[in-house]
Amino acid sequence: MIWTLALELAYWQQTAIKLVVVALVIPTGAIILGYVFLMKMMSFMQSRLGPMEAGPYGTLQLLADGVKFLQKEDVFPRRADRYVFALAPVVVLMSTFLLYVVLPVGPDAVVSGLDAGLFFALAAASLSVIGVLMAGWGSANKYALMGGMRAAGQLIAYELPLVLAAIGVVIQAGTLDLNKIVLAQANGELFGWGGMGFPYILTQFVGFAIFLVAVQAELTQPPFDMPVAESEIVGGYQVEYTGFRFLFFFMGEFGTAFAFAGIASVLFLGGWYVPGLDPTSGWFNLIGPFVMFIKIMAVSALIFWFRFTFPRLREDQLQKLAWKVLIPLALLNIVVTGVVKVLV
Amino acid sequence: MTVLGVLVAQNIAFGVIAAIMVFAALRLVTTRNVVHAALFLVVVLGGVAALFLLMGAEFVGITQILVYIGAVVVLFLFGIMLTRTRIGNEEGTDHPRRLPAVLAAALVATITIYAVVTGFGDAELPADTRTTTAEVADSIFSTYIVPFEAVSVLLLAALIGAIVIARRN
Amino acid sequence: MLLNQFLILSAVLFAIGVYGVLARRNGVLVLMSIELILNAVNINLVAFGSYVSSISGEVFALFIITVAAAEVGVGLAILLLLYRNRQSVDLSEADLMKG
Amino acid sequence: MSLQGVGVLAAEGAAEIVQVGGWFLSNAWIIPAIPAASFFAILFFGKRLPRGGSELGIIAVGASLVLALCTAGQWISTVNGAHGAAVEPVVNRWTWWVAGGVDFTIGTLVDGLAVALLFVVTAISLLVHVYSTDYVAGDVRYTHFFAFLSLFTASMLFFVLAENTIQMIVGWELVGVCSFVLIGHWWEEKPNSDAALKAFLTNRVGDIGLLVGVSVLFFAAGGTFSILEINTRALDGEIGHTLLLISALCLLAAVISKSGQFFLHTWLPDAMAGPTPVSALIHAATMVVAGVYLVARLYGVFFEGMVIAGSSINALALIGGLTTLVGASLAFVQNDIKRVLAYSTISQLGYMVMALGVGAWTAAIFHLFTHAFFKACLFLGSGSVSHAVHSFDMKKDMGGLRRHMPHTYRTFLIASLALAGLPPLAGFWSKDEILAGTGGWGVFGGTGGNGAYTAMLVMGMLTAALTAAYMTRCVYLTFFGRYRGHGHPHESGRRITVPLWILAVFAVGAGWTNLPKGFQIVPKSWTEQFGHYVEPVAAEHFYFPVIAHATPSWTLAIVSILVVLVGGGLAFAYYALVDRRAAAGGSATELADGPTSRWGAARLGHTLLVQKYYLDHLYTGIVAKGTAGPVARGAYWFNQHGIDEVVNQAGRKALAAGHVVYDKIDQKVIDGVVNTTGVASHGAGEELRRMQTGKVQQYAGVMFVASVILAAALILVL
Repeated sequence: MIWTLALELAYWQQTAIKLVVVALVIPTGAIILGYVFLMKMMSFMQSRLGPMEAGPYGTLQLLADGVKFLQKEDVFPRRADRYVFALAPVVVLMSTFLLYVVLPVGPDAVVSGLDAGLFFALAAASLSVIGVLMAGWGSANKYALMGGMRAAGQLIAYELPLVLAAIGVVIQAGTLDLNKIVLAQANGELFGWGGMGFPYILTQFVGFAIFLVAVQAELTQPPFDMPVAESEIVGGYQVEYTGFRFLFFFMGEFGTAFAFAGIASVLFLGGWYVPGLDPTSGWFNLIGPFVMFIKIMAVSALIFWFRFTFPRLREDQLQKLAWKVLIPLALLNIVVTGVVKVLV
Repeated sequence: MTVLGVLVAQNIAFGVIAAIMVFAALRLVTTRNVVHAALFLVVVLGGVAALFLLMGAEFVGITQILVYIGAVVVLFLFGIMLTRTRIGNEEGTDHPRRLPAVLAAALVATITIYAVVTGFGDAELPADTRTTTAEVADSIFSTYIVPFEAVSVLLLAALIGAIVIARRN
Repeated sequence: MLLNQFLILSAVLFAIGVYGVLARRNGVLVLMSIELILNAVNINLVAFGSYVSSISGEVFALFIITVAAAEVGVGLAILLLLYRNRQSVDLSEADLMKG
Repeated sequence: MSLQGVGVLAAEGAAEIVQVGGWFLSNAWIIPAIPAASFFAILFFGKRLPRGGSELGIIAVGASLVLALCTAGQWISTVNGAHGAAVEPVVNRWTWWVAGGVDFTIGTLVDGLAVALLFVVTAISLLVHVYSTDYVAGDVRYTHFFAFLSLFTASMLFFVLAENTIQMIVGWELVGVCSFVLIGHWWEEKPNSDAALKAFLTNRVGDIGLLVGVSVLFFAAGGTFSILEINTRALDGEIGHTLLLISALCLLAAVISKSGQFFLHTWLPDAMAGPTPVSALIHAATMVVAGVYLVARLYGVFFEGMVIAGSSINALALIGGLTTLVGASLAFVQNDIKRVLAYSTISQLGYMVMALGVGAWTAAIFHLFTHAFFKACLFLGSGSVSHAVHSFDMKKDMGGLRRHMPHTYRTFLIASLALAGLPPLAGFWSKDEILAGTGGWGVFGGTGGNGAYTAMLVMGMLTAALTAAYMTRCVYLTFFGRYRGHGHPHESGRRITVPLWILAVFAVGAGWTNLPKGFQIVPKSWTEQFGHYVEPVAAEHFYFPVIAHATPSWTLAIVSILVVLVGGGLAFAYYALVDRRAAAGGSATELADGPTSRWGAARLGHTLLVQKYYLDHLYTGIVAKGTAGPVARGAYWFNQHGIDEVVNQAGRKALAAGHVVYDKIDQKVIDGVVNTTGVASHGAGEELRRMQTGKVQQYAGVMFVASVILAAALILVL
């Protein structure tokens, strides 16, 4: 056996480290978002009291919740399809995990810099539909099935505007590689002045708006939360889930929100780049994550602001919004971007 | 990573993926639970995507995930759940007499495997066959522009056809 | 990697798909088996493309994926219509063309 | 004889090829671009304009006409400057897209032929536009109508200017679509939408031929779609004769369907369901000549592929000749004035195709040119009549209109005489040139031509007599005798009569552009002007073949005039006689059916003609229904009616025979044998039909196993 041992080990080490980082980022992101936005921002916005007991200012509340979930009994409905029921949350969470594989937080700080990174992210996001359908069907519950079908219809309908909104950026940058998109923005010039790069939100504001609305729907949160609407179908596809399986859904939802906020900041806000610095500098591998974190929090604030302020739409209004407003708008955006790109 | 010029890691990966795929494919055609069949199809399709990545066809692999798993299987699940929602095994998924089918399949397998074994022997795939998205795009939009347009028209026709067929009244 | 390991795997999948197409009575399951066959062909295309270092194999695989999506759409629409008319997707009952 | 002709021309043929340019010639793309722009403008803004968008269409087509005239002027001065040398067509091409290493270009090809067609299309389109503002005034889809007139004009001009065969296909399909839309303009009535569908579907048959032919030519010519290159290579002998023949035959299929040639002509009379201006523009003057134009454009292919030089018959000439006769004879039994004209169009298109088939290229294009004017005039005239009497039925609702509609009557008469071919009207010159071009006259002492196409000459002569007769019938029924309709017909307005008069002037004058060479009455510089500017001069490695020109003959001209006079005179005398008898107390319906109601043989012929030679029955009854039912059902039908019927019949016949011999031979033996045979055969039929299970998967299984066995055979053998 002629192993090139050192390299081989480094390869596995590298992979292992990356996996651990990704595995850590999701719970961390979920906890931060859940705490900052769900607990605190919502209580301020809706004038309610947030949890204050566990830890100073209630900082440990989510940890306490997590421990509570893990302690609960793992319940299977009697007539449920056990394998499908059990696998569904894993599939959803896996889809979330895959999103982080291509999300760059620095010039080299990316798990796998795929050539078609953005495409991969969108493909990975589409996997969660399977998990949701599995959950809805496997629970052997009418509400769950209805919720699952609603969710699947919604996810498919809003995947199109999501992809189409991103295509405007792709046309402008001329690449699907997320890191190259960041670099294209870093090296861009604003009216001939290269001082702060060229974040694509300046030209792709329509795309950005569509992207945010579509993300909102992809996350099945208000105002697009019909799949889990408690007052209509008592929790939808999540109704039969308890304990750590429910925690998986929870983590999946907030992890996906975190990841989509990250992708949005890469596509529209210049990613890990800070104006005024050399984008090729190795320092960005260190400060990039923090820059990204700030931008992700900013985008998340927007996403959750919508969540806390808009009332729920009706099912038909939801489909109408996607097919009659967002998709035509996104197509128009693509056409205009393409024409301008060719002309300029 | 290479033993006597053979890529070990890739071969192990291939073995694992192939085993999973064959198992899932067999279950797909034998299970009597339609939803399980669709989920086994997901496994097979995912395996195919992994094989594409293994052969360096990154873009096709990702397309496989996006279109097949993200759309086609979801369509299947939708179809199943719209038509019947029973959990568990169903009656009448298979023909009572399966021997002719087994024979036909065996015949197909024999002749194709015989053909590829005698035809290609131990031909090696090139070690680095990674293709970039840009190459695929260049090829589609120059050499294959006419088939591309034809496919787009076909998709439109299928879209209209599906709506017309499935529409009530 | 050998070219043949891909080709043989593809042949096996193809044969399994053929079995599924012939032995299944449920229309949805038959459609799934057809997908299996198409994917076996796709593996072949990409493998050959990579063997001769040509991009054409991948391009054709992309076309087949597209065509398969169209095929499933129309196929499922037909099955839905069948189900609506006969409350069943059993293909052995759909024999109006019997002579 | 033909060899001699070739020799003479080769000596005349210029060695050098002159290259030219000019603003109008190289920017001809603007001509179709203007109506195309007007199509979109009318579509989007037409309804808001004070005149519903018609003004946009008229302005656009008018601008195109002006440009076409300028282009023609520039072309004429260019040819004058070349002093008899071959003039290179003006080609401008841009790369449209690149696929598979082949450049797909888009561009314009301007030569004499294109210029002539540009003028015809824009001029007639403009007149039809003006005419339509009155004719379809108040229609619900007025704007829509004008939008599609614009689109049609643009498509036809695009087709005419096509630089390569792909563009020709695009233009070909576009005019087909416009024709479909406009035939079905009043689609609320079932016959109209049926007619539109019929036209469309019949044309699809030929379109397949066009696609296949163009593809074959592409590969045969070494991977080029360029019309000039294909022609040049065909003429240089770089493409094998068999390939040329195959592609020429495929293209001929397209010609047959689009130009209403025999056995696919049935859609054209039905297309009269569309508004009359549409019939005038699309189904008389322009679109239906697309097939003729296609042949003329790719003449190298046809000339070599069909061996036009020096033979006495070929597919092109035969189809054309048959069409002239079929069209002319069918025109006799129509009561609908537009249908008479439609069959007449078929017949005249047959003339053109026949002329191309016998090598009289210039005569064909010249006839196309003159025919466009007088046939458009006739159609618009019939529209004017129907506007007045609210019907198209000559027998029931017309008659004696010459007193009520003097302008329509005069123009219609002029155009009819032109169509019948009386000198000095346009139709005479072009028809005579075709007759001379057949070379069949050689048998009777004339000279020239590419071969002795005597059969074509006979067909042409017969048709000339028939044409005169049916046009006399048509004019007589419409304008002479007494008025049989209701109400008081009155002359149409200015916007209808002015275009009619303009067209009538052309119906007289268009023929003078190409007076025959030996015509001693006029100065020599007046003769053959059309041919001089339109027909390319052949040269080495050029796109146009060396054609042997026939010598015009006074004798032929006189004979053809006599034929026309006899045909027309007989018809007129007959109708005048019947009319007088009808005035004396007979019924008006006896008018046309006079002889047929008395003579059995004539009645048979009449029925055959009324049923249009049963072609429609053939198509709908056998071809369409045969293909519509799936093969399995066909097999089942055969099973039930074929096998079973034979068995049953056999049984029954035998049974009957048994009864006849019942008294003489032992009844039981015979019966037993007969019944056993019957039962056995019946059982065999039952067994056979069991193969048709209708189960898809069994079919699939058979398919898989069969293909595996085939593959195995291939692998093991090879």
